[in-house]
Amino acid sequence: MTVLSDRQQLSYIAAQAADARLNVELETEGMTLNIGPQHPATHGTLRIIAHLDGEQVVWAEPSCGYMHRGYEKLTEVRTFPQVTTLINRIDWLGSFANEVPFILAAEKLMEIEAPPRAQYIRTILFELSRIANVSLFLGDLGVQMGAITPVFLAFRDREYVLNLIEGATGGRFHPNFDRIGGLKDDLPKGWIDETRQVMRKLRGFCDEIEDLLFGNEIFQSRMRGIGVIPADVAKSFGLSGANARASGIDWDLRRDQVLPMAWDKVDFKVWTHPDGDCFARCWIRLQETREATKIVDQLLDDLPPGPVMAKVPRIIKVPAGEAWVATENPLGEMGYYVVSKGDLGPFRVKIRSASFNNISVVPWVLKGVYVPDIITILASLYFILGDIDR
Amino acid sequence: MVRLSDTGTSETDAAPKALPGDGLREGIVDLLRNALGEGLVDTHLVPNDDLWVRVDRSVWRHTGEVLAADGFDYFCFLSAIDWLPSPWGRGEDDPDDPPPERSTEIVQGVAGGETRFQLLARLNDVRRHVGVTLKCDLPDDDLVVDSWVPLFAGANWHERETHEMFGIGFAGHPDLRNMYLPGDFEGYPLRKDFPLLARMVKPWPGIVDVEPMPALEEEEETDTAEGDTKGDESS
Amino acid sequence: MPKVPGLIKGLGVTFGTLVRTAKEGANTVQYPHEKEAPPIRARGVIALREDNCTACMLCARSCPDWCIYIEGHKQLAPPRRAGGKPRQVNHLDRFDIDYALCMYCGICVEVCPFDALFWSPEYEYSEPRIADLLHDKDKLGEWMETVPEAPELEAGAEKKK
Amino acid sequence: MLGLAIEIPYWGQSLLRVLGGIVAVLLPAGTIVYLFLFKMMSFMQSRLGPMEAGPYGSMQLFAEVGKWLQKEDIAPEAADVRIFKMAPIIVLVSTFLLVAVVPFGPDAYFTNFEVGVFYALAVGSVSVIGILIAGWASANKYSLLGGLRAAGQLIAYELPMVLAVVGVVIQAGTMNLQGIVVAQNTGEIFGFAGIGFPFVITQFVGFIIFMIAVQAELTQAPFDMPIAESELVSGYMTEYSGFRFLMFFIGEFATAGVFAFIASVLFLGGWGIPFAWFGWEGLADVPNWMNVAGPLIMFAKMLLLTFIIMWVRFSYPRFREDQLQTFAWKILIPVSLLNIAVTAIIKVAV
Repeated sequence: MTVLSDRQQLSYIAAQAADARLNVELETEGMTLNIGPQHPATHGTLRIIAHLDGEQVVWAEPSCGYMHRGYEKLTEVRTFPQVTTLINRIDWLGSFANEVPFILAAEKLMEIEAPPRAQYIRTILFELSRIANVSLFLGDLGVQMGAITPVFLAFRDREYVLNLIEGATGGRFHPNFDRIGGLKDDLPKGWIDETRQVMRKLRGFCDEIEDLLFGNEIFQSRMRGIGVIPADVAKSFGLSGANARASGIDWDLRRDQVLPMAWDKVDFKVWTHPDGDCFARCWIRLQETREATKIVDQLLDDLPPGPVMAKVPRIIKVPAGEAWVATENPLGEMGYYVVSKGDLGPFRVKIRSASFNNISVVPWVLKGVYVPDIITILASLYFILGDIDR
Repeated sequence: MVRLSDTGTSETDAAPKALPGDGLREGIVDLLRNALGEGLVDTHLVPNDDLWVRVDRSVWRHTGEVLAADGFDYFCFLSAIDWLPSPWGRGEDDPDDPPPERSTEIVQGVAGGETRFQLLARLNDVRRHVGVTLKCDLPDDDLVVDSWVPLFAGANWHERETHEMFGIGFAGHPDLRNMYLPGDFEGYPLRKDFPLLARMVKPWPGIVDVEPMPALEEEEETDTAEGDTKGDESS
Repeated sequence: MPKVPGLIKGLGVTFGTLVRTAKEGANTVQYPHEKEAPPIRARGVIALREDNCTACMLCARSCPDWCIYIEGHKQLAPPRRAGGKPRQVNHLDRFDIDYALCMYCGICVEVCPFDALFWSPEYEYSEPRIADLLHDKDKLGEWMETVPEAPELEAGAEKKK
Repeated sequence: MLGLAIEIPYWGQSLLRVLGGIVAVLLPAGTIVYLFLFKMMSFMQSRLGPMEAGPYGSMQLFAEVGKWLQKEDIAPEAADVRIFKMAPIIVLVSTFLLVAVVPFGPDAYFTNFEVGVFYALAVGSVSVIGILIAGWASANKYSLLGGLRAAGQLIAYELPMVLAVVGVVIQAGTMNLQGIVVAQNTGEIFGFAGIGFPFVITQFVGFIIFMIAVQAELTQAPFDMPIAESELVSGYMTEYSGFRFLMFFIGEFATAGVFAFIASVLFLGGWGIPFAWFGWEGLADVPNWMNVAGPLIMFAKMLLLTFIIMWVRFSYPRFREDQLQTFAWKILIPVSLLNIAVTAIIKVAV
């Protein structure tokens, strides 16, 4: 790959040259370390084959497919309403967010639009699933770095968000709440007040995590300057979401495209960071969680009254056509290229999941780092295995 | 208390930029037409929404180069479409019945096409906030196209996946091993003629119908919809 | 104000949590002894009101996982009005849901035109043997007791017809 | 110098010492595990920890031990079985060796050794051998990396620990731990003898360095790279299960307790109370009841110190291996050398 001639690789080559003199005398040889598929740090079953020289990585390659479920094939034998429940399971931590781009693509083909109240509730639930997803990331980050407490705090506060999602949709992890033309149901009574309280708690959680983890000097010394991904590399690998924004790419699909969602009606900041290292990626996510709580609060303030379902036929047949809709999911750009032939089900769905692209940078970024940094970098890139393998 | 977030390590231009209009996408089409000439086969433009461009196989890599030079340096995805209608349907056929007649006519979608397999890729311009979907026809007897890996490093995995799932070759790709499936797996799962076994191993529960009344069997084959009578009563 | 070192702040967070847990109690519950009630809408298990079911097969056909098995036959029922002709109705012989396959998507409950299927928030029905997760119509009928009333809707919502 | 009220024959003394040693190792270990690992950690994570076995889960540890003892003693096929099985014993033995010189009261000690400090620091590093051979003999790459990391780390932190203690030795003028206790409790600060003269006051830098080094010696976060469950699964312990894992486990927490004992002897005045309170002149005046009260005082001080050790452990993420070495060689060792120099100058000058 041409983009490899970067300072990171140069520094590795220099280190190799320095070691070479030693190696001649000591006759050392490399060691291949299999990290995964069963390993505490791989969230699921990603396997990283790392060739080590001492504790330094010579090359590393992820091996996927331990959780390949063939969703693109499965969608072809399902009807449009049946697909929503399936794609919940791609990124299982931010599952509501997975439904939205698919439903939007189908709506685009049918040329209908959800009523405003449905758009608002969709956006609220979308941001809630972002909070649920990223707050777990913030806690899990601690575990990857050896701090055991943050993950419990994260689970504690994510629970509130999951309760909200379950209270509204009925599904804790797999809401299946989105319908073509709107939502399955309106919000239950008391939900809005509860959500406001939870958002306040979540902001407290963000402060706690910042004090406990991000401000910690050990944490910073582990994160800063590690796993630097420059902007041009990030773009050529198609990194998205916080990973791209941490490299200074100011690109957020919530702001930068027109969608029938409510993001254009709220005021929020898209954070970017010039460094592109592990710390930048994690810090961007922390800030995004804070922004998400603010977005939810604003949307709750001006939630319009009205129906949550547009008029759609009972049996949904999507007219022939092709549509691409991508949204800014918790993990990054998640898009569906839906090809319909006027049938009950889609003809072909290409699922562009964020983690697949985000993790494809791993062989590049892991060159020359130490074994502990493998874990840090993987944690900061933040992948969900279901999102890689689909 | 001073928070990290207050230290302002972030720099951003938060103001949303003006959304791209027609002129922008038409400009892209013009640019491609000038650069590719005959290589540009067809385009489809939905104003203020999206742009499809179908190019010839011979200029596939060149298209990428031209677009990358024009700011489309964000690689989104690369995949393929098999336009053959599935010979298996949704797997809901009754195994006892004779197999139903299904159309085998290949009808391509947006921006047309001539072959069964079409390459599908998307590039974004993150500054102008515009994307373009590229398509490319691949003849059945020679499913090979130039690799994009020298242009976009991210194409590496996507081309591996496409190779594995559709059997499309990529000339110049460094390493076309399988990503998901075992190395000795036979067949290309995302091709339409590859059966989905989960839908083959057991018959669809929906095939079963309510058994008609023995006495009235010859009288009429009742439809499921006529079961409504009882429902009306109870509701 | 000088910046407090992050190391000290971190210790403060854990100690603060320690004190809060000691004073206000933990955020966890001691599961078998005390249980958290799931929200009303929680999709725990599907309950069947057998009287309403007409064996129309809609749910079995719309199930993405093919996990609903229905068998039925037609029979004569007493006439609606005195002196009328006996009606032909569908009688349900078998209604099985295989919870080992079920994805809890709720499509069956939604498509049911006769209000025969309901969600119950009950969740404690795990089984040591996978075959026992196939609930037949009697067991599905038992869940009917646990089905709650649908919750009231938030202000601004449009009433369902 | 046995001034006990009752005469005990030599075999009886030996038996008592063995029993006492076992109690002195296992009791702190059990207390630390229950109090800090089970309860304090859980509370810091807003949960309750084990609650089922016994009141407030107090019998949980016995349940765990019972579970471990029942497990099969497995060794990997490619392991060097004899050495593999030996490793946990070596680790545990080093803990028992350590506790041998800790004084718990005027007469409540196992041995009164003139070079007690020297001995303690020496046997403290025996566990490195156990860990290294555990890592090597497991025939597992994670174990190997963990073992090597542990060896590098323990050797690197042995030095600051020794150097931190040298300040105390200079000030006390003896290497006998009993002597150090007496020196602290008979001392006075500018003529005020109300709190004795615990060396933590003058040797605060040494105390901090000693505690950091203890943290590293115990391979507790932020220095737990040899175990590093997110990188190396469990480091050198990866392949161990059953009672051999139990030995590592006891070794880990018992060593924490013993190091806390030693730290309290060196810096916090050990078992003693300021002798001025009761007008005792020297060790000979201390009455017999201190043989009972002394261990309790020691235990309280040990709990205080292990609380800090565990608190840090549950709050911090871990360093990287090279950062750890940098920290030891470039910060801790120069600082502790400076501390020795300053202490020595003041000692000579005063």
